[in-house]
Amino acid sequence: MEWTETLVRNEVRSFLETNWDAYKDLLEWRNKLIDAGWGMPSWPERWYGRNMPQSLQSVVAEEFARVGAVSVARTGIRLLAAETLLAHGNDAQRERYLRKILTGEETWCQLFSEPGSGSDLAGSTTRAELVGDDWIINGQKVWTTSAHHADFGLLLARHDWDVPKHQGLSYFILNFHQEGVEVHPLKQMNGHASFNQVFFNNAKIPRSDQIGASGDGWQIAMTTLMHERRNAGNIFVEARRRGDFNGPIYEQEAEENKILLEPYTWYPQRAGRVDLVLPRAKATGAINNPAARQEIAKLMIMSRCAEWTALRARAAQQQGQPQGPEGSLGKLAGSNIARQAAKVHTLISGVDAIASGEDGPESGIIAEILLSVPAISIAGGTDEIQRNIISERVLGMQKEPRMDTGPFKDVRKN
Amino acid sequence: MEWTETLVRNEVRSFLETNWDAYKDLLEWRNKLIDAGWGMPSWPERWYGRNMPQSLQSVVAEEFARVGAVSVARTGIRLLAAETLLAHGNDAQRERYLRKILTGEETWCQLFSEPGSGSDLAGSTTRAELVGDDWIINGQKVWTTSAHHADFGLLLARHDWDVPKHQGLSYFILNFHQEGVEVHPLKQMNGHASFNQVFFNNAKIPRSDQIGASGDGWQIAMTTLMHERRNAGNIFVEARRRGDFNGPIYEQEAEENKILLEPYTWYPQRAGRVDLVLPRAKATGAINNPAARQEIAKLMIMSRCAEWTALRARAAQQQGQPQGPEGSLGKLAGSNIARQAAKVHTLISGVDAIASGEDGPESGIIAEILLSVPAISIAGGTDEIQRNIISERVLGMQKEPRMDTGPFKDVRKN
Amino acid sequence: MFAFTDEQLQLRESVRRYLTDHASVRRMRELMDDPIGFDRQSYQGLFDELGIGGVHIPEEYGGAGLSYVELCIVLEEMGRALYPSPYLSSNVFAANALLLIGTAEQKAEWLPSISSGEHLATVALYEESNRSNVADIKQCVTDQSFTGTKTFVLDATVADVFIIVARDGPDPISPLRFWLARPGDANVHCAPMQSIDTTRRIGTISLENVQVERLGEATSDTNGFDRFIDFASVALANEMVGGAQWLLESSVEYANNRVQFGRPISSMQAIKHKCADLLLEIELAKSGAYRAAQAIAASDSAYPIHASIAKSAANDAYMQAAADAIQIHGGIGFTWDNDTHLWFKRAKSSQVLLGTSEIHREQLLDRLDLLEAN
Amino acid sequence: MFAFTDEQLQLRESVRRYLTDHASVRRMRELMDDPIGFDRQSYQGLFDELGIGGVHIPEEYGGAGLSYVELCIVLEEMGRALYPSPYLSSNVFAANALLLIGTAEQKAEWLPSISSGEHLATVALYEESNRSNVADIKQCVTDQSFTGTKTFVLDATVADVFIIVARDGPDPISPLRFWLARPGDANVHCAPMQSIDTTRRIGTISLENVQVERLGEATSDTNGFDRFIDFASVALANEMVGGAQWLLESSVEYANNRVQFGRPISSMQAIKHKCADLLLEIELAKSGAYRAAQAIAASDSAYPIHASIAKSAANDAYMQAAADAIQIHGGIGFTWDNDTHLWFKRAKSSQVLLGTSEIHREQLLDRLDLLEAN
Repeated sequence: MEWTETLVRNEVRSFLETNWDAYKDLLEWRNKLIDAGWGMPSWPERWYGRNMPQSLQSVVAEEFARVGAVSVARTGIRLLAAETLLAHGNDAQRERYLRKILTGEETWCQLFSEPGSGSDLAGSTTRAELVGDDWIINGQKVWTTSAHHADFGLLLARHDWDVPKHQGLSYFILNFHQEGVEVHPLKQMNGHASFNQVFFNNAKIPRSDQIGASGDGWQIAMTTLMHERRNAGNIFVEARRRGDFNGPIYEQEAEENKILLEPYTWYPQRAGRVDLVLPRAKATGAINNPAARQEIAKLMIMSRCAEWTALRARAAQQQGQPQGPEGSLGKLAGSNIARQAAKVHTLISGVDAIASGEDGPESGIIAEILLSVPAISIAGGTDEIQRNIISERVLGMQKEPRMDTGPFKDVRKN
Repeated sequence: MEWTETLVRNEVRSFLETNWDAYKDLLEWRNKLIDAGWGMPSWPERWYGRNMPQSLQSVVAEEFARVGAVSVARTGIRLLAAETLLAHGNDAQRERYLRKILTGEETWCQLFSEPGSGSDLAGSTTRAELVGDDWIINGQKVWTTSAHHADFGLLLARHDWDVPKHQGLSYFILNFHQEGVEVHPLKQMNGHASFNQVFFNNAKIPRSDQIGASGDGWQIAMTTLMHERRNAGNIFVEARRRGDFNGPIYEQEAEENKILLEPYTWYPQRAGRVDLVLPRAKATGAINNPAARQEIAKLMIMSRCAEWTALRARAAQQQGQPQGPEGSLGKLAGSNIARQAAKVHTLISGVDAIASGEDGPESGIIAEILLSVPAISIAGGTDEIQRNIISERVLGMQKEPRMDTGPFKDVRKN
Repeated sequence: MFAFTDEQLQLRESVRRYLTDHASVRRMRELMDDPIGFDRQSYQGLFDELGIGGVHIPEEYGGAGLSYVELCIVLEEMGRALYPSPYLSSNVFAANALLLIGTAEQKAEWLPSISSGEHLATVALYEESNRSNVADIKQCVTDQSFTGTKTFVLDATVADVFIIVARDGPDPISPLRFWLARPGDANVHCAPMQSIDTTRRIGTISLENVQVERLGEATSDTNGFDRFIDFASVALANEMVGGAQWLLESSVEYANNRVQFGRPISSMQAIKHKCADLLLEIELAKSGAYRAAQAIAASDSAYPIHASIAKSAANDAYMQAAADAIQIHGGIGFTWDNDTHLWFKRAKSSQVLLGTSEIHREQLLDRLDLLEAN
Repeated sequence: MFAFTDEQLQLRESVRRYLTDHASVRRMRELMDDPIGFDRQSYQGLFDELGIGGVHIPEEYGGAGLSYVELCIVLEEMGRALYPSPYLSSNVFAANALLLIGTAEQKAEWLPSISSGEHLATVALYEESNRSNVADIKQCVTDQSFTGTKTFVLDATVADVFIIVARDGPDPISPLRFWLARPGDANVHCAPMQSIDTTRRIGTISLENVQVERLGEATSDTNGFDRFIDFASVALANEMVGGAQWLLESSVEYANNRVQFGRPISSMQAIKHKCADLLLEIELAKSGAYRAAQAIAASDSAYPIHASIAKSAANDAYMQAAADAIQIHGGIGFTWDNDTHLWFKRAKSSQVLLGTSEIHREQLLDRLDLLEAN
């Protein structure tokens, strides 16, 4: 079928008119959505979708928003799991996992980073050994968001140490509900514990839960990471206000979101809270201090120009122009902005900058900014890695000599 | 003989009382000094010295200064040549060259850097081939100060391309007075031409003018460079004022210095002329501009702290304490100061900053600062090379993987 | 919005091609020693071949009737090529003064000949008192007569007509207005000034009891000067980001070819990361410059904010690019024969003309405050 | 001059050894959850074992009679070890107030017990109005009585005596003076304040109609406050450079051990160059801090200039070191269990106490001007 905007809009509208009811149970409603293919309309028809082009998704979203209809579960990294299964899983795996991802009944997390392989993801040393019909997993993952309430994890582990590092990795679905898996929260310097460490001590994975073939791990992980980058920011997609609508289903949805979004409450502070700068400068009188004015202006200039750069990238993309360098710069710009914002908040607040909790300005938000900003230039790829990527991929500069190309067992590691 | 301060002072004083005469001819006086061993008292007795410890040199200098006595020729890089000959030359070479270095009759320059080996001195590709009793030289050197009036050059050239790069170099004395050597001035972006390019087209060097053995070139060059670093700043040593004294010998000396120091007239501008900042800020009224004040203060703080750091290094050295990191930081500090000074001069001058020559502020000195500062973070080892050296030698960090360890002919080069 | 249209991309392409063909660095180096300092033939080609003499000048005055965005595209390409010509002084600054302030008669008298290249005009802003803040002008016109010396006047020695900025009367708070000094007056004397940037010529003009003609009506609003400076700053900012981009590209190319220690220096993190940071800063500055051009084109009342942002971001990005480019080139980058210094010098002249970043930052906060108050 | 003497180096060595033995990071982490926040036993050992309770306090008042240089050596080592104790508040700040301003009787009454650790004293500087510039104090003493709340008081909840800074009378330009509030007054209420830096405790003290005793004579010069702040800034700057040095060393050590992509990250230029730049900045800041301590020790009249330089340089170096150290450690550096954040937090509290760099830079130019005028 050839989808057009009008066709989509009419079909969704008629579906919602017939079926949407804010007094329905959330699970029941989502199953209906999944069966109708309106939860993930861009997915294949065989797998709960309608094979619709990505570009028409926004039409569906608009119609849902118009009547305040709740969609399938999308928060967190569950959709990365789903996209990975769609791309590389087999039908049995899709059958087993996809529906419950969308209903929200089962939650997922990503088990890639390790203490010894942070910037260098492919340097994973978590060990996978096939014993009979089970893969036996030993090792440790870290920086795992939501592992403490995850049912399943997307696991990257090494089955072969005699080949170069990218070739010896495999990709698995790990069930958290077993003895060999321990989850410990990882407390950060700002007092939050948004991440976890996950320890595997002879954890078991049935052969049927391996995705792809042995050795395909890195390539499959790239699919997951590509979707992660594409969805960056979408993690909060369902957190939008539904102020105009009422019904018990919203409470169920809010409860689900509350759990999932809890680890992310400090993320706005991590970005520096540029929005607070001018109001606070006025309230404290710092706006009249010429030295502070210079620093505030520097921040405003960086921040506005970065916003416009993002708009420029999006506009060019929408017009089908070839991608310019603007798109790859957002993360690095964000680091610079956050650092400058921390500087400015300190300058504005003076000694008040160190008062925290209820004793601190903005109920402790300023202190939380100062203690959270250091994360932004590290999380999701350090500034240094970003600069490598930008210089190589955008500017076409040369790679450094590699010291890790031989069999992985011979590569120097931590 | 065991030298003591009193002994040295008495001996010098008595020598000067008997011999010093500002109405003597400069050459005659210097030959007398050389014969007496008071020109380079730390040198061996056999070679025009008195074998005196370095630490007592200042006593000699004080006594010379007291009566305004002129010393042997020291400006430029001639003493680097002399120290290299003392350390690695043979007696015939010392006999031939040392005296005329000290009398000032023959001037020298250093032929190390090449267009293709700037940061990477050991990557020299100037070719030295032994044909009969002569080394035949082909290639090109660059950044050669004073080559246009040099009689001899210290030349680093490659005789063996089949060994690793540091091992295939040899060290020669090149006579400029021959057909195969061409000197071209190298004009800089600030309009000066302090440096030269030197081209060798079958230039000849008699075997007797090779210093050390073939393959010793790099090691000998290290001696020259070590003395260069030690003497940094001493290049102007003879340029001090002798306002209190009169006599024709001073005119002879001044003439010698004028020629030698001409290429260096813009060096103070290269360093940023911090001395001009406050006077100009007051004259222009920029001192009342709070944004300018912040930048001026930053400069003053860097500049004062850098001065004190140099003093700290010197004081610790004088007290015989182990060398701290302070000593190796001056060059990098100087770059930062110069850059900040250029920023501040621009801020103070506004549009005036671009007016040059007689139309510009301070008779064009401000414009010359802005066009000269870029050199300071490059000349004598770029900031990047400095940071490598500091991180490896002072902080004990690891070296980068090397790509140039095999036979030089197989190493990738420009 | 915010993507260039296909027509705009074509305009950029055709200007770039023209400048590649007619404004090589070799030619520019020849012109640096020339007393005139620009190539009349290639300048005339802008009008005759490219039709960009009056990009943003209405068709009724002989222009192409396009927007400030198209003008800024042209300027970005000229900045990239470091094209030496009176385009900025005459076709942009002087034309802007006429467009923003002139009466219908004045526009009709001057714009067509500026748009066609027949006349060169220039605006004289600087004098002794406003070296740092261009608005601190003290000289004045009394009884339609002006006496004084203006400095840092772009293309002073080749201009056929001057637009003098001076106060309307001796009171130091009288409004700043623009005044036409007709060519050929015996009491007008021009002289070149020595500048570090020989690809952008400046000079002094001295006037003694010269009768001048006020641009616009005596009753016209007194914000004309601010508007003129903002428009000019945006034009200059767009020229600047073009130059910054050239510096980055030439540095990357050099680093990819320059081998030290057996590897291209572009494989070294110190160089790679410097270039990545520079790309970021330049792209941000471009966004600022483009956004400001668009704001002017769209008559967005917030354009003064965007003008401050654009000039400040362009200043910092261009100077950083210039310093980094020399550093990446190493010793060779400090030599006369290498081209980097030509862009370095242009970066410096652009940085100080119409205000350093500090001025624009201070102004930005005032303007944000004003915007909020309204 | 400008090299430490052998005795001074020995002092440094013995303090470092003591702190290594008695003030481990493990112990400090325990104390972070402790309401008192410091270890009375190790603090008492400073007096009993090391004899540094009154390093710079004259022997007649129970001190060691050494100079400000020795005091600053002790503080540098405490800053390096991040030693949590009331040493800075009591043995340095409060002792300084007494030494600089107190009468002979007041010195004799308080300094011996501060030097012996018997009494803890603290100086209360901050209130609502002087968050950014510590000199903007508005509260005042009238008829020897004070009412008001002081905030950011170091070690407020453990101090036995408070030295309040307030104006001498209600006129807003009355001189700032120091006033003793005796312990045990029922109208004095202390409460801890939550701070990001739990190794440096702060609190509020509220006084209501409390009789206070003026430090020094009513006729004594009114520059006491500036002098106090300068001395305090120099002390703090020396503490800070010690902490910055620790951050650099721990970062280099981590980088040498951390392997990514088959090589230690310390072999990567991005990390190497960051550390080299940091070393430079820290060594410059050390020179500033040492020079200022020496100026005070030598009663050099230019010490206010050196104090501004020292605090500003230390602020910037310490914060840079803290940010870089976390960045070099990567994700692990952002975790609670890694020690880096403890120094980061101390860097932040040190940066804002007694003025950010902007304040000190502005002050520096005033002071240079003043020096030249004299």
